[in-house]
Amino acid sequence: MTEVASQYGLFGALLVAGFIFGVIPCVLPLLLAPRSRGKKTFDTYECGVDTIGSAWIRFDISYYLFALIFVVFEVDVLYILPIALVFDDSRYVWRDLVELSLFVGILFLAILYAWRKGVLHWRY
Amino acid sequence: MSSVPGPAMELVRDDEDRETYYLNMGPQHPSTHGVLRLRLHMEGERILSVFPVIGYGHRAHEKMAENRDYLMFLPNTSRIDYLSGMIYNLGYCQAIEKIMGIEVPERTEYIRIIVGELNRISSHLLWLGTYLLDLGGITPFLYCFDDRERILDILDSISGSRLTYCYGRFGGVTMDVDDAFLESTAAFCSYFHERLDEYEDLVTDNVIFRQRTEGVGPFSADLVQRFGLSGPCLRATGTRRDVRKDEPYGIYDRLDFEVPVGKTTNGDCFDRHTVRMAEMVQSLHLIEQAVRDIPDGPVMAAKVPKKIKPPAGDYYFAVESARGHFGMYIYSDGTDTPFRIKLRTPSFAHVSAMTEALVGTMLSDTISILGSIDIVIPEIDR
Amino acid sequence: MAEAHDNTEELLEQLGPLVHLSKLETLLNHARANSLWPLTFGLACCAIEMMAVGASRFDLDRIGAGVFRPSARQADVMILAGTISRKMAPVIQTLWDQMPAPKWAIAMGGCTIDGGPFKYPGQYAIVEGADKIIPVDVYVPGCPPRPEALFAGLLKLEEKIKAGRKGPEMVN
Amino acid sequence: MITDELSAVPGVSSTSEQDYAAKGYHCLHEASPGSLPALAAIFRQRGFHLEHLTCLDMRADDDCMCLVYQFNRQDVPERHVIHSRLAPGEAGTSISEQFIGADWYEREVFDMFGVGFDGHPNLLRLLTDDDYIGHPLLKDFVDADPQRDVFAVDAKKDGVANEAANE
Repeated sequence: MTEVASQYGLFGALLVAGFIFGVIPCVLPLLLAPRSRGKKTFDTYECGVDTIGSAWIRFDISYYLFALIFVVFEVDVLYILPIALVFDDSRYVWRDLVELSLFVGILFLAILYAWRKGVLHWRY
Repeated sequence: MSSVPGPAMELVRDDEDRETYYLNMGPQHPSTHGVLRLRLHMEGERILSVFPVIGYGHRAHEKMAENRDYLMFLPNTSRIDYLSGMIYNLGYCQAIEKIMGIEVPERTEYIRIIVGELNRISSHLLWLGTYLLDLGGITPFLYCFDDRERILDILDSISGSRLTYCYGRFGGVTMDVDDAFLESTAAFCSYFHERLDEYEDLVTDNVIFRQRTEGVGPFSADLVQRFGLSGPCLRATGTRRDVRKDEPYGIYDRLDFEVPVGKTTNGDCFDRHTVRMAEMVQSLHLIEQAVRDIPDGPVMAAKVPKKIKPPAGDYYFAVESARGHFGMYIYSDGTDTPFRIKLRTPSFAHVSAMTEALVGTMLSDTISILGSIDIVIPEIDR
Repeated sequence: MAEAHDNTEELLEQLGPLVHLSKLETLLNHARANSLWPLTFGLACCAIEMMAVGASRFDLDRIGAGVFRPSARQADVMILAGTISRKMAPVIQTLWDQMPAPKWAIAMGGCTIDGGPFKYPGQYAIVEGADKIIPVDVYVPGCPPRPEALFAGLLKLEEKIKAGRKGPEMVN
Repeated sequence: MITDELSAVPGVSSTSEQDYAAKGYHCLHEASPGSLPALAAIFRQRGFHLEHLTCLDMRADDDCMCLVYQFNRQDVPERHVIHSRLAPGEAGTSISEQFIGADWYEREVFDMFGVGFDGHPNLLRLLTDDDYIGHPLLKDFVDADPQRDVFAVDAKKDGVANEAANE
């Protein structure tokens, strides 16, 4: 049982360390950096002049589809990193390579499908 | 909201309109080449209408001309279009010389050709570097500026400044050139010939550059006439018009050079690029001829009136700057201070043409078109 | 400089950090001095010389200041290169407000020092001097200043930062 | 040269050839402001373009504001300068239908000299601030406070001072 508990303990420690590692760079500047506030500091930055009209408008669908294509590869990278840790046995090098390229290939099919459907062609 | 006549009628956006928005490609923007503000009315990536707001670089050159006498206004002229400062400076001198009928010695004419064309090459080099920076290519900027520094060294050695020259005087130039200057100029010309071929292979035949410029922003002959464009933008549409050929000043009529014209006559960004590259080659020919046959002799006219008092009346004199037809409409009332000097600058017409040329293009093409017409802001706002 | 800004108290409030650790701050100052990110902000002729400083021969990257940031939100130093016209003054003021602290300003060229060649009795269009609208750290004279002069100005600014100046204190 | 066709337009009072070598342009015309659109239409058909349009503040000597139009061909140089005299306060007529490029030149003349243009689509100031008071290139222009504190939040307040100074 202790075997499993230490596993979870390790995972918990990793989680906490990751969280702290993320929070520190955000909190530290609040304490250490000087601050300055001017009249226009919190206005949106648009080349130095005030913005005209509101930006709450209906954007075209192609922006959304482009974002989706990015997400496909994002997920792809998310899975490749842990795999790289696991596939370290030198006897099955070729098997690992095929498995990995299969995985990436299937994801790439999604891109080909989007490409063929004309998502990349900017209509508007 | 204002409305601009013609097809670029600005669509006034009322509040219920949830499809379109305004975007300020504003005074502080990396690809407006200075403080030009374009108020774009856009839908998605497409531009419905453009309303350029200028005046952020207005420095009152013309009011200054009315406060200065003719000689005191001279240093100011190279700050109007600081990329072709030498051409503007010498142009102003040639204008006053023509009005006052001052004869300039032969050697000075040749010197003016050499430094003027060197200045044109340095301006085109800066345009090439920043245009490719706009299109995303970072390294050509460094190569072009490296070559440009060589030209600035040559011009610096005789005029003392790198950018805003005051090398011309009424009746001649301030410093005579020595053999070292002529040798370094000749060395630069031979060096720069292969360099231009390199640029041709690296840039002109680059596939991405072609896709971003071919067919982008074509200028029709009608648009060119209604806005009065000049310089490389006009020549890209196929009209062979150059002030150095049509209204020759100095000794341009004695030297032979051609006026390059765009290959395809729809005057798009790629044509403007090829015209400027060919112009650099022509400038090199001009410099080589001038360096070869420059005679000896004085560089300042023998008799120059102390006080310049042009006879009353209005005069017009134009030179071909790197951007196009730069003209000075001088109205003199006989005193030594000009009554009015109107500076007719090429970029003023080019930016006003943007109200029509950018309509319907995508934002990335807008940056490509704006970069291809090579504007200098104080020249627009004066 | 104080009287030129008497009505700008509400405009710019400059606060120091909450926690003061002197040794750490000297370390931070050295880091800030050697990684100045200038704002691409060319107004007129001096902008060309600023580009020449950034290009291959004079190469700002030798002192870590070559990263030109177009957006004011990511810039440390505003190099005012060129004539400030009256129409441009509020824009510069906005950009200065929108830059995060610590921030510094270099007034490059005669026009930003006191109007330079465009200062004459009938002048109606320019602001004579950048310190009328924003607090300036280093003045680089010249019209335009040679690239070496701007380089010296940046080195002078680095000295100033290492000496512990968070930015031009607004003495109100 | 199309001078005969131009002088046929009503309102063109005089046409005179000029010595191009000394003056830099070929032909000078005197025209009334009303006849400008007609002249512009002729220039438009003949393939001319508007080179520039400016104004001379001649209220001191012969009490008029003189608009100077300049047209030129794009293939063979043939430069025509048209002087069109306006009483101080009278407005010119806009030629932006024929030459849309004139839109900006006219806005600049309005901004700098205060000469309005009838039929101009959006006569705004071109170079100075939109709420700037006064027309700087007039001979008697007085800037009330040349280096007024740029923080003057109330531009209208010192605008009134500017206007008073220019009365």
